[in-house]
Parts: sequence; structure tokens; C-alpha cells
Amino acid sequence: MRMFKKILIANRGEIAVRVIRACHEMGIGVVAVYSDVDRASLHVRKADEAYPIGPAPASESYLNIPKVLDVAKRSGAEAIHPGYGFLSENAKFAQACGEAGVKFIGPTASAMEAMGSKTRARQAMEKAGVPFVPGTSRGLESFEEAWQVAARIGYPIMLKAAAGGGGKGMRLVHAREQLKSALEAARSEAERSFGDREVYIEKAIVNPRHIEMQILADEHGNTVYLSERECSLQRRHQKVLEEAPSPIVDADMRRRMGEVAVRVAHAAGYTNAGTVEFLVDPERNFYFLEMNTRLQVEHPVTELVTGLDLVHLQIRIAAGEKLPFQQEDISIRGHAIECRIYAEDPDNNYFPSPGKITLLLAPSGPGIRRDSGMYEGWSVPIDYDPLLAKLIGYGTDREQAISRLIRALNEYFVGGIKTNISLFRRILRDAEFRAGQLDTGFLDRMLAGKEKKAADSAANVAAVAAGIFAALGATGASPGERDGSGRGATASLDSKWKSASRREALH
Amino acid sequence: MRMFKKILIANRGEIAVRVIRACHEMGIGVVAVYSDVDRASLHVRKADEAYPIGPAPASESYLNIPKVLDVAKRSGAEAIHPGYGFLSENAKFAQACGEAGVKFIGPTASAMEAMGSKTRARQAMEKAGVPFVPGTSRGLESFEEAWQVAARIGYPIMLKAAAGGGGKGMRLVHAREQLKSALEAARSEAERSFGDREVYIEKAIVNPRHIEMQILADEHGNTVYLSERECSLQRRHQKVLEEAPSPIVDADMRRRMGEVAVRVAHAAGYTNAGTVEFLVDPERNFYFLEMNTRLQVEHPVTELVTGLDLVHLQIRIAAGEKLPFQQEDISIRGHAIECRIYAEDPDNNYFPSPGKITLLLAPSGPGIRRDSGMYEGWSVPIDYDPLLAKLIGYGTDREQAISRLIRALNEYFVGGIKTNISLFRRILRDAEFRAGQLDTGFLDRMLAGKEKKAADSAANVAAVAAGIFAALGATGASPGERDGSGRGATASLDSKWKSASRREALH
Amino acid sequence: MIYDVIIDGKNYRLDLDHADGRWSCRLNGQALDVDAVIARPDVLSLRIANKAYEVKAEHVAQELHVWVGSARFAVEVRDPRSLRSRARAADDHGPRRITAAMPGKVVRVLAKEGDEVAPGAGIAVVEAMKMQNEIKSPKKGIVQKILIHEGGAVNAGDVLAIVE
Amino acid sequence: MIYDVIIDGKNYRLDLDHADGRWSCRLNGQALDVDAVIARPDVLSLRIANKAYEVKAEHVAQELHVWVGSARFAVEVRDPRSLRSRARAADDHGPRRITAAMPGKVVRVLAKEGDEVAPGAGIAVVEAMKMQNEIKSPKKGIVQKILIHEGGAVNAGDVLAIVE
Repeated sequence: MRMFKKILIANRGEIAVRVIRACHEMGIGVVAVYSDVDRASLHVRKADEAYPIGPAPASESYLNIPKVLDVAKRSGAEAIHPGYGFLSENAKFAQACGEAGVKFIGPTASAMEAMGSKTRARQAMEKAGVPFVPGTSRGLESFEEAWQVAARIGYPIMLKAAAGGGGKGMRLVHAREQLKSALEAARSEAERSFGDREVYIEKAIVNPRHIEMQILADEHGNTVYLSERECSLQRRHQKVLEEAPSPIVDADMRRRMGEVAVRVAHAAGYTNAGTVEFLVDPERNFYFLEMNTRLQVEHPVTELVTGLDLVHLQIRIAAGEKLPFQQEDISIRGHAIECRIYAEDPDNNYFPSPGKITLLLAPSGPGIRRDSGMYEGWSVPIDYDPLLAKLIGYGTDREQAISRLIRALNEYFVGGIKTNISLFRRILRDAEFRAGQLDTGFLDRMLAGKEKKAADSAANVAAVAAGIFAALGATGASPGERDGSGRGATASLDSKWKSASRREALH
Repeated sequence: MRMFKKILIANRGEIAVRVIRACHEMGIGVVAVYSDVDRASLHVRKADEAYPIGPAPASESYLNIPKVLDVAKRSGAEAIHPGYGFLSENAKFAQACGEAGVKFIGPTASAMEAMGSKTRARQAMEKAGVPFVPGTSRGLESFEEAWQVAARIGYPIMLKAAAGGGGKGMRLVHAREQLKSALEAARSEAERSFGDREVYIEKAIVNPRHIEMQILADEHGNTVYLSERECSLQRRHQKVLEEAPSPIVDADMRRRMGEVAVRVAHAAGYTNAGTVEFLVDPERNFYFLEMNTRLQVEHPVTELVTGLDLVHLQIRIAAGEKLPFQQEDISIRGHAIECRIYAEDPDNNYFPSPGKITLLLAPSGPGIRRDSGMYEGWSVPIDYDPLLAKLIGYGTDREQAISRLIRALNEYFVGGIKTNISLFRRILRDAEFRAGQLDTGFLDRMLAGKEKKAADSAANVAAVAAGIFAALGATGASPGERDGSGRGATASLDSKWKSASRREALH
Repeated sequence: MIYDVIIDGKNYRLDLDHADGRWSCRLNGQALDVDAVIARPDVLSLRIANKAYEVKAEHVAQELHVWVGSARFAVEVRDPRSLRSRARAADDHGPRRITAAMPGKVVRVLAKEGDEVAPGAGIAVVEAMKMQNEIKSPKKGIVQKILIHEGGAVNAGDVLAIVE
Repeated sequence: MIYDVIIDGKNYRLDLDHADGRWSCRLNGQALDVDAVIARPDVLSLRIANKAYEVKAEHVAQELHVWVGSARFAVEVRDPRSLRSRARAADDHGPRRITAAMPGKVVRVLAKEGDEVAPGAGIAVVEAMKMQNEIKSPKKGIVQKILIHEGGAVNAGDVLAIVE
């Protein structure tokens, strides 16, 4: 058993930086790869080696298996960490790594395949006695079959693409009159999105909670569960805020969910880190939804409440080490909440907002962890996911975690692009949220409500400040005289302000 | 029992920022005070109200009781948090607060007085059955008395000023021939430093460990101990790096030390947060040294291993709340280490190095807490303590805490002034340190050894980079042509580099 | 110096003077005790009668936003003595330039020069980070100019079209 | 462009060209595959033959320090074509300017103009953050000029005295 000397990270952004940190902490060299628009990205700056792998479109760079493996070979990397997204759940890639003699840090290709199709996963789980939402465990053959199944389990029902993800190919059906057109729509969307028309039925749980369980399995047959994460806060089927533990899970429920998750992992012959997702109904019944065969975006909340480092453990497991603890050694302490900081415009329906970051003030201090892929002066490219950073708050209890996060969000400032920072201030102050009353419909309901406006006295302050900025030469008295391009203008302001600042410091 | 609405923070720098954060987390308004050279300090930017209290010398501002109390009155602050240093252990100030109807967040004046004189504290502790180093519990009357006591307890002995602190008025005496001149020197230094000639004798423990125990006491008679901190790494009797737990303290020793600490607190009628310091000899016997009647610089390591927030708890206690837990609820998990980032020049015997911070790259990510009072563009004033920030690493175990800290220190860059960041890289890689073999002589011994030089290949990289900086217009080809003042040059470079950066981004 | 600061359609008349590191300030005729230090570019540590504020300035495309703590204000600063700024203010009633709020790629152009458009009519579709955004006409009028083409890239603040 | 870079007394001859965003580089005659991007002022993301480095430049007083990761190098960059830099290099053997390494207050002046001083002889005592630092003569010679007075403030890089 020998630790890797060099690991290639087949990813970008905050997760590449997070894995780089883990490698450096373990004394392992890091090979980064980057597309043309990512040359100035933080993960390239922080790596020990960095190789260009092609143009901006992911299909020609981060998703290109031969290019990634070629860099692994040239650099002498012994293992590849895929992060999340991109190639992380691609069984062919895991397979190709094995054939190229490079260790894939994640589960085996066959475990991934077992979990890759939702219908096949359901079949396997049925055998293992895992509870899941009533419905079909295989694709619907015909409209008649759909009609019969729906009648048996009762409306509302959910149509889902077998190859699905991200809400694509999903349709909620309230009554049988809607079934036919919904089935056709789901199928054609599934075809378009995944190249696979297969669609199945589940009983729809209205406004369920989405709770998931983190597991770790070594290559010697040991599997443990760590903690659950409450991930009910979603927009467009994308998670926005996650926390651990869940406000509704007690020690007994945690043990039961954890044991089911371990059973799921065993049934799939699963190794490394993975997550079993459950739907939870208002009576706290939980149903197997799917297994994510990779590190999750939201893994930090589990790290904070268990005191473990999941990426360190992923690497140790991939290097053949046994888990350094057993189930009874794992305990949960305190509460952690993660905010996903996206480049999104809250005033424009959270549409992505890439661009140049002109000013960055980052929070720190007690109970605050920041995993970030951005820096001041960096231009967020238009080509990838808008996730910029994750701000994670820890506290003795949920209330303290919330209050520390609000404090840190108030310190956080990302200038030049729009971000969803203000959204989190709103969520964290919401009375229902603070009471722990969450479900997957929460966020849409909250956003449909009215936002409180800033006080008039703050506008007075803004007016005074704007005048002072102008007087110090930071803003030309007449905006029409400013340089046409935002960039040029900002740069010239900067230098004027610098002299102003120096003048101030000297008097 | 009502929480404060507004708290005045009678301090500056990182500790003022840390207390501001706690107040904001608790929904409490913050009143900052600042001296003339601190107008641009971070604590002023982050406060809700800020009042000037006079010129740079602390005696005319931060130490000036009437001025601080005047601001409390004008602003309507209901309580004062003194931080550490300045007025934090000044019994007269605690007294004056009470008289002005403002709550002092800390122990009572009488508890402070009981602990303020080392000889009086020894007398009280003798009664309470607390173990301490053999010696006199009152000032020496004469040389003859000193000679007799020293002969009785055996050399080496330590002479100490009763009013002492910071190593002033201390003399190590190896043999009786040195006693007379050492006593005279210690007395006159004590006179000069504290206006008090009183000196006493203790048996000298050569290269002891310095381990301290954090306690919390509410105003209803409940006192608990939290965790010990190992603070053996010192230079010029100043702590440099602290950790929790101590590598040599096991559960039994922790319980015994904790119980003694609680006894000390009870004997003094102590309330709020406090720290009982012990000397520990190579056989792991521990001796009471003194009690620090305030929040310590190094409190974050205790927060990380216990999951508690000491400043929140200080404020709750001062507001009259009972401790929200009992001794058996407190547990220690993981390991935490703090590095005190000082503005000091490692190449000039760690002489203070104030000045303008031209570039600041701050670490973050898993297991890293940063409590900082600095920002890019700020000029560190020449008038106060050189502590800029604290970097605290947490890990599942000591090894992981160390490796995370090394990783974070490698990310940390403070340009424009000298800092002791490189010192910590050296300590954390030291074999003896990693083995937990620490004592108060460790650091001087390590610094007397040779430092490893950077590799030649890194010099090649530096040469190439210097050329590229020059070619991009960042550094004039001939240094003689540069602007005479460091500041002017840097500023003009900045703007040139900005254009270069933009050019780069566009190609 | 006198400035008219416009926030949310409301005008704030500001009379500012700066001498020897001290400010004198009147806001709508009322004297304020103001003390200000630029901490770093775009960051102002502001005190008004001992209340402290961290104020950030943000320049996105042509717009200036001023953040007081975490509240954002879209701000326009005019020098009432300047003809130019008055002229520009009048501009708002003439042709309207439609600008990109963020960088992206032009996926489709929906209108052509000479088209009559209603308020809210689509002008173009811009894609960024795998999401598509329809840029709409802010008013009824005639499309005077289309300054983009399908497949092209746009930057924040770029003018996409002009509606008369 | 050709530069002589001096690090630790060693000379590195650098032949650099930059065109179309690409660098060509020879270090002491040996060709290197170099790729560089300024991430932000004073921070360079440098690749040499696929090895990646974060390099920081730091200007303290008159000195340029280049940090490769966490290793610091005091660097002097000379353009061999410039007469001026050559002239300056020769300067080192003439009068020596004694400069302050950091800001502080002058507590005592220990030498006066015309004094003969030995190497290591105290010239002045400067205090910062409650600690006092004795500034020493780097060489044997005559104190030509004292440019400070007791109680005065000095900034980093300020010339305190000149020893001939």
C-alpha cells in the first residue's frame, strides 16, 4: 500500500481548488488541466503542473477522455480525481482509466453503471429490500401500461427519465387526463437531453424533503455512513443551500437511513465516497431516490459536523487503505449550512451573470469556511456552470450556524458581476426556514413573496457616499464623459482612487 | 434577563474585529473607538458606530478610561468588551464601568485584583490547595531571606516580579554566587517596569511546558473547564503558536488540571471567561502559575476543539444568563493549532515591521479559520502590537491540523511588509515539533539551527519571472530610473500591470 | 462642489467640501457631520455623525451601484453646472440603446432593422453558462439599428440594438 | 529584450520575446517553454514546460523581491544596454546610503557628520511597535551626512545617513 505521488484533477473551479488543497496537505503533487478560457483560473495558479487540453466547450476539453488520459500519461500522474460534474459519473471514463493504468478516484465502472440508470438501480434496490417510492422499476412500454400503473398507485404521479438528472424529462401529473400528453413530452425531452426515451412512473410526493446520506466504502468491504444532509432548498431542481444535520432527522431515523444507504452501497458493490438520495414525506417516511456516485458539491457540511476530510479519505481509499474508523467512531457535533454562491442576477430571474470581478471582499472568522474558485481581477468565463464559491457556516447549533452565515454574507462582496448572495440573506432570515420547515417547494414559494426594501436612511448614506466618490475623482461628475467600456473606466478610476487613498493616509 | 442592544469594544486590531463579528451574530449593535492613526483600521469599517478617542499613544486613547466611558455614555452602549491587552485586566476600569452603569464583560474588579498580584494569587491558591511551584508566596524582605529560601528549595531558582508579565523583572539563578546581583537587577527592572520592587522566588523548572486551562463561570455559581492549550512555543516570553489539546495531556490529566482550574476560579470568586496557566515538568507534574482574567489571544483553538464560541458565551454570561451546558456536556474532538501572524522581519531578528500592505492573498478552505485585522492597502501603524492576524488550522488529528496549516501558510502572502509566516512553515515541518516534543526553550533552540535554503531551480523560476514582470512594464529595466519612493513606484507599476493583465485576458 | 445624486428617481442635492482632510456636507440643505476614508479602491469607510458605514462602489457597464453594507443602490451623479449631464438626462426620451447586462453569445437575433416592436418584444437571445436569456425591447418603437449577429460574442454593456 | 537578472550575486542572462500572447525565452542560452499570465497586479501565473508556479512581486522600499511559491528572492533586473544601470552597479563602491528597513520613530542619533565609523557601528536607534532597532554602518568610513533628527519619523526606504 503506497500513497500516490501525483494526482491529475480532471476538473476546474472551486472543486479543483478544493482537491488541490487536499493533495497538497497529503504531500501529493497536483496536475491540473485547463481549457483555453481557463488559463487564468485559480486552479492553474495553485497546481504544480498544468496542461492545456483544448477549447472552451467541455466536449473538446474537460469531457474529452483521450486528452485527459494523454496528460495523465505525459505527466506521470498515478491517479485521477474527477471532482463532480464533467467525467465524474462517466463509467466509460472510469473504465478507460483502469485500462490506461491510472487509478480512478471513485467507484468502479460497474458500480457506476449499476447506479447510472434509475430504473436499473430501482431493480437492484428492490432485491436488496430498500424502500422506494411506489411505481415502475422499468421503462414504460406503452401509454396503457402507464395508465394502469398510475391508476394503481394513485395520482399525483411523477414521470421520470431513466437516464435523467437536473429535472430534464420530468413531468408531474395530477390527473389521468394529463397523462398522455405528459408522457409524450417527457419522452421527447428525455430523448433530446439524454438520447434515451426511457421513462418510468413514480408516485408523486408533493413538496417532499430531499435528504441524502453520505457513505464511505473502502476496497476491503468496509462501508460506513457519516451524516445526512438536508437538500430541500432547490431552484429549477438545482440545490441552492444544504445543511447537516437535517432539522427533522433524529438519531434513530439517522441510523435507519444510514443502514439503508449502506445496504444500497453493498448491493452495488460500491467503493469510495457516495451519496444515497432519499425523498422524505411529511410523515418522515423515506424512499430511495438515486445514488450519486461521486463527491457532492455539498460535502463540506458533512465534513464540518463529523470532523472528517472526505477528499483525504477518498484518496486514501483509492490508494488501497482501509477506513481508519468504524461506524461507532463516527459522531455528529454542531450544525453546518452551505450557501452556493452563483454568478446569477437576482433582479433578472437568477440568469447567469459571468464577467470580470472588479472587487472581492471575502468573509472569514469563527465558524466560516470558504471554498472558492474566484479571485479579484478574474473574468468568470461564459462557458461553464455559474458556481463561484461555497460559503459554509458552522455553529454549536443551527441558530448559531445561521447567524454566523448571515454575518459572513454581510461581509461578502463580489463587485463587477451579479451574484445570489442577497438570496441567502433572505432565506436565512425567513421565519419558516428558521423553524426548519423545509421542502422542495420552499424556495419558489419564498421567491413569490415580497422582498423587504432597504430603509430610506440607507439611501441618504448612499447619496452622500456617491458624492464623496465623485469628489475624490473616483466618478466623473458627468457620467457621459466616462470611458465607453466598463473596463477602461474602472481601471482609470482605480488609479485615481489610489492617489486619493494615499492622500487620505498621509494627512 | 435581557440581552444587550449595544456593546462598546474598547480595543483595536484582530480582536476588535473578532468581537464585532460575535456581536453582529447575536444581533447586537457595535460601538468602536479608535485613535487618530486607526481611522482606516478594519474595526472602524466593520462597526455600526465609531468614535475617535485621541492620539496614537495608547495612554491617550485606548488606555484612557474617562474617554472610553464618555463614548459609552454618548453612544448608549450597555456593556464594554475589553478584548485582550489595553484595559482588559485593569481592575480600576472594571470598577469604573460598574460605577458608570455599564456592564464590564469580564470578571469583577475584586476577582481581577485577587489575581493581579502574583504573590497575592499564590497566597489565595495555597489556601485552596492548588499545587504550585515551591517558593515564597510573598515578596522577599531581604537578601538573607532570598538566600535561605533558595538554599531550602534548591537551585536553579527563578526570581519574579510580583506585578510582572512579559518576562520583565525575571531572573534565572543557577548558583548562590549569582543570587545577590540577580536580585538587585530583578528589583530595579520591576521598579522601572511596574513601579513596584516586589520580587519573589520560585524553584526554576528548566525547559518546562506551558499549558493552560480555559474556564467559564457564570454569575450563578456554575463553573466549567473546557480544554487545555499547549502554549510552550514562545520567543522573548511571547507566545507564537498554540494548540489544543496538548500532545501530552490525556483524559485523566485534563480532568485533574480542569478541576484545579475550577478550584482556582472558585477561590477568586471568578466570573466570565478566564485562563489558569500551569507549568508542567518533564514528569507531567503541573504547577499553578497565574490566572489570566480575560479572553486569551489563543482562544480559537479551544473553540475549534469544543465547538463552542467563547465570545458569544462571554456576552451571555455578562448579560446574566446561566451556562447553557454542564461539565459532562463538554467534549473535545480533533486538533487545532494557531499561528500568530506578526509584522516582524525574520531576517532582522524578528524586529517589528509595520508599513503598507501592498498585496494580500489570504488562505481559506477546509479546516482553516482566519481571524484578521488587516486588509490590502492598509498601513500597519507603528504604534501598537505587531499582531496582524491569527491563522488557525483544525484537523481530525494533530497531523492533519499541521498539514492543513502548512498548506494554508503556503497560500498566505502579505506583500509590502515583513511577516513571520516563514517561521511557522519551519516550526510545523520540524521533526521534534511533529513528535510533540515541546518546551519553552524549543523555539530558541530551533532558531539557533540552520534553515534549509530554497532550491536552485526555484531561483531559475524567479529569474524568468523577474524578466517577465520587467517586460510587461511592471519593473523598469533599470531600477535606477524608478520613482524614489517605494509607494509611488508600486502605484505606477500597478496601473501598468493592470493594462498588461487586460491585454493578457483578451488574447 | 454641488452634486445632484439620483437614487430610485429621487433627487438628493449634495453640497460637499473637502479641505485639510475634513469634509463639510449638506444633504438637501441639512448639514451632516461627515468623515470619510478610502480604505482601498472602491471601498469607503464613511462616518456620518459617528454612525459607521462600509460603502462599496461598483461599476457594471455604464452603471454605478453604491452598496451601503449589503443594500445596493443604482446611483446617478450629476454635476448641475455641467451642460453635458443635463443634455444626457434629456436623452432618455429619444432613441433607446438596448445593452447586454452580462457577457454571452448571441444565439438568435429576433428582430431586424426597420421592424416595429411592442414593449417586451424579443430583440435577441443571448446565452451564457448554458442558459438562454431573451433581451426585450423596453418600449414601443422602430428598430433603428441591430449591432450584433448570430454566433457573435457580447460583453456587459455592449449595445445590442437601438429602438427609436 | 535582454535582461541580466541578479539573484544572490549570481547573474542570469535572460532573452525574452513576447508576441501574440506567446513568449519565447532563453535562460543563460537555454531555450525554455514559458507561458505567463498576470492574474492580478503583482501576481503572475507562470508555466515553464508545464510546471506551474504562482509568483508574487513585492516592492519594499528600493528592493524588488520575487516570491516563487513561498521562497523569496531578492532580485535586481538590469538592462545590459542601459548605461545608467551599469553606472549604478559601479556605485556600490562609492558612498553608501543607509536606509530604514521599516517605518518608525528616531529615538536616538548615535553618530554625527564627520565621525569615523567602523563596520557595525551604531548610527541611529529607530523604534516601532515598542521595540528599538539599532541601525548600523555597513562599512568603515566617514559619516558624510545625517538626514534625520531625534523624535522624527522615518518611512521604509528613507535614507538615514550616508557613509563615505
